[in-house]
Amino acid sequence: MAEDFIEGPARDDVAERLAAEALIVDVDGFEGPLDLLLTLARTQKVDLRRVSVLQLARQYLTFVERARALRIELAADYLVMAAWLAFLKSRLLLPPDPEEEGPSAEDLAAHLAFQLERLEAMRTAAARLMARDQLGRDVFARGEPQGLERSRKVIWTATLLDLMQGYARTRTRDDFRPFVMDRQGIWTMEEALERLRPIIGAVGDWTDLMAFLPDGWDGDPGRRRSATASTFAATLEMAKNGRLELRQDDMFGPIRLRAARA
Amino acid sequence: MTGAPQDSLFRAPPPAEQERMVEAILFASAAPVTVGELHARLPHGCDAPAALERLAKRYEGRGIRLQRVGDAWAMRTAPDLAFLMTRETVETRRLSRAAIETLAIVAYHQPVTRAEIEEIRGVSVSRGTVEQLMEMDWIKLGQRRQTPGRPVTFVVTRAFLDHFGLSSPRDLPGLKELRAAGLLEGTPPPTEAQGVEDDAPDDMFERSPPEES
Amino acid sequence: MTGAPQDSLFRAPPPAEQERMVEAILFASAAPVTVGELHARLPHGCDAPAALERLAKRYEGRGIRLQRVGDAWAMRTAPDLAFLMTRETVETRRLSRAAIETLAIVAYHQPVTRAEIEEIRGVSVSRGTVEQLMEMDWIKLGQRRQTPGRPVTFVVTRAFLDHFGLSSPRDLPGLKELRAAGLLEGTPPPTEAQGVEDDAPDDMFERSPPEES
Repeated sequence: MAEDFIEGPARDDVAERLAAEALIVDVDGFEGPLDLLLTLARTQKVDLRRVSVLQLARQYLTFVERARALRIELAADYLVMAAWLAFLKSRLLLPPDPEEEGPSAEDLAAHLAFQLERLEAMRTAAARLMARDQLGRDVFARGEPQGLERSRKVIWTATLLDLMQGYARTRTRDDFRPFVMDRQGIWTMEEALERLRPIIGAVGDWTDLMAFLPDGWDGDPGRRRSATASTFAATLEMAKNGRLELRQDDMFGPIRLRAARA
Repeated sequence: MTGAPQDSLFRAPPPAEQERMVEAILFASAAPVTVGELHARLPHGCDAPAALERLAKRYEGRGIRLQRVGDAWAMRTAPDLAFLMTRETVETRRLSRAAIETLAIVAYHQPVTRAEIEEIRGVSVSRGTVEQLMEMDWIKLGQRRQTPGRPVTFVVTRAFLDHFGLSSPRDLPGLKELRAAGLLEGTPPPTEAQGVEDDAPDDMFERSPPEES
Repeated sequence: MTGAPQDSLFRAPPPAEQERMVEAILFASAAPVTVGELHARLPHGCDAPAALERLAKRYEGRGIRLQRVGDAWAMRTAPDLAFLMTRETVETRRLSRAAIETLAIVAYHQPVTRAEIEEIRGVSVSRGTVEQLMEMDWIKLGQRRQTPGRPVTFVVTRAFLDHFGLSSPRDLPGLKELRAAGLLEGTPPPTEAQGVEDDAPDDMFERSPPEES
C-alpha cells in the first residue's frame, strides 16, 4: 500500500491530483463506490472499455487511504470495495495460478469495467431521456379537456339474502320493543267479571268454579292457573256484592258457587 | 399592432406559421383566448385576426371548430358530435335499508297497505321509497282494501319474482326458517311461538293484514 | 369489430365522418385514448386505426399533432412551439439524480427487479425513490420474475410514454445501440471485439405485461 503512495498514479499529474483532492472533500457527493470508481475512471480519459482496471484499483485505494488520513468517515461499502480491489490488484499483478479455481483476475477486471460502462450508459440514457420534449414543458395536452360526460344510469339491486335479512330485521326489532305487559297468557279479573256477569243469574245449583273458565283456557297449565285465579277473584268480588254464594266443603275441595237467593 | 411589420426588429413568421401558432395556443389554453392575449404571446408583428380567420376556415366541417366566445376564441368539438362525448354508464347500487325492508314487508305480507308497512317497520315510509320500488317494477298496486277509506295495497310483481329467482312469493323462507338460519335472533314472544309460526309460511300470504305486533 | 359491416344493423359512417369523430374524441381528451376506447365510443362498424392514420397525416406539420402512446393516441402541441406555451407550463417536481437514473434503468431494462437496479447503480435503491416514480405514474409493477423468491419487477407506464413523447418503449433513445453493445445484459459480452448481440432479445418489451387501458 505504501508503494502506492510513493509512485502514486497521479504523481506527475497536478490536475489529476487536485481532482483527487476535490473528490475527497466531496465524498458525500458520491452515490456509492461504483459512482466513485466511475468518476475516477473518467480521469483516465480513455474509452471506458479500455480503462485500466489495475490503475483504477490503485486510484481507488489511494483515495481511501487519503480519506482515512484526513479522518473522513467512509461508509462500510467503500471499505468493502477497497478490500476487494486490493485483492483484485494483487491477482492482476501476480502470474495466473493454474490451480486457482473460479473466474480469472482478467474476468473480474472485465466485469468491473463492464459495470462501469453500463452505469455510464444508463446515466447517458437518463440524460437523453430527460432532454426529450416533455409533456407539460415542451408539449402540451388539451388545456380544457371536455371529459366524457357520463350519463349515469343506476340499476338498483338486492339479493334474496338482503331481502330476508331486511325482513328479519323488522321482525327482530319487534322483539326489542319497549317492555309492556304481555297479556296473551293472562286472563284478567275484568275479563272474568265480564264473563260471569251475564251467566251468573242462571246458575241455580251449586256448580264447580272450574266450569266457568273460558274456552281454551283449561289446557295449558299457565293459562289455566291465570284463568282460575281471575275467575275465583271475580266470584269473591261478586259474592261481596251479594250476587252469588260460594262454598267449599273441605280443604282443597272444589269451590262451588250459585246465584244468590234473594 | 397588426399590419406594422416595419416597427419590428425581426420579421414576423410567415402566415402559415402564425396559423399553427394560434392553433397550438388555443388548443393548450384552459380558457378562451382574446385577440389581445394572442398578440401578447405570438412573436412580434403577427396578425392574430388573420390567422384566426384562416384557422376557422381550415376547421370548417371538421370534428373540431373555432368558436367565438364573447371577445375571445376557443376550439370546441363540433356540436353534431356531442353524442360521442357522453357515455352512458350503468351503475349498480345496492338498495337502501329502508327500501329493502319495505320490499320485504310487501313480499311477506302482501297485499299490504302503507299504514301496515309503517306499523311493521315502526317508522313512516317515505314516498320516495315506495316510488322507487314501483319504478323498479318490483312492487305494484294491488286491490283496494275493503275497509274504511279503502286504502290502496301493494303487492310484488312478476319482475320481483324473476329478480329473486322465486316462482311465487310463497317460496320466501318463513320466519321459522329465517330463525333457523340465524337471521332472526330475537326470541319470539312465548305464545306467538305456537299459534302463528307453526303454519308459516303456507298461509302467510293469505293472512293479511298482519295481526301480530 | 373492424371490417365487419355485415353484422351491423346500421351502416358505419363514411370514412371522412369517422375521421372527424376520432378527431373530436381525441381533441376533447387530455389523456391518451386507446383504440379500444375509440371503438367503444364510435358508432358500430367504424375502423379506428384507419381513421387515426388519415387524421395523423392531416395534422402533419400543424400546430397540433397526433401522438401515438403505446396502444393509445393523443393530440399534443408541436414541440417546436413550446416557446409560446410558457403560460401553460406546469412546474414539475424536480427529480433527484437517483430517481432519474432509476427511471432510466426501469425503462431500458424492463421488466427489472429492485436487485437488478441496485446491481446496475451500485447502491441500494431507497424506498422513497421507487414510491415517487410510482406515485408519478411513470413506473408500475410488472409480473413477478419466475426465479426463486419470485421478486416483483418494474415496468414503465403509458403515462411515462406520454410524458416523454414515446410511441412505445422501443423508441427509447439509443436503445438499439445499448443492446448491441451488450449493456442491457447482466454480464459483459463474451468477447468484447465482436460483442454484437444482434440476436439479443428483441421481445424485451413483449415480456412486459399488457398495457393497462
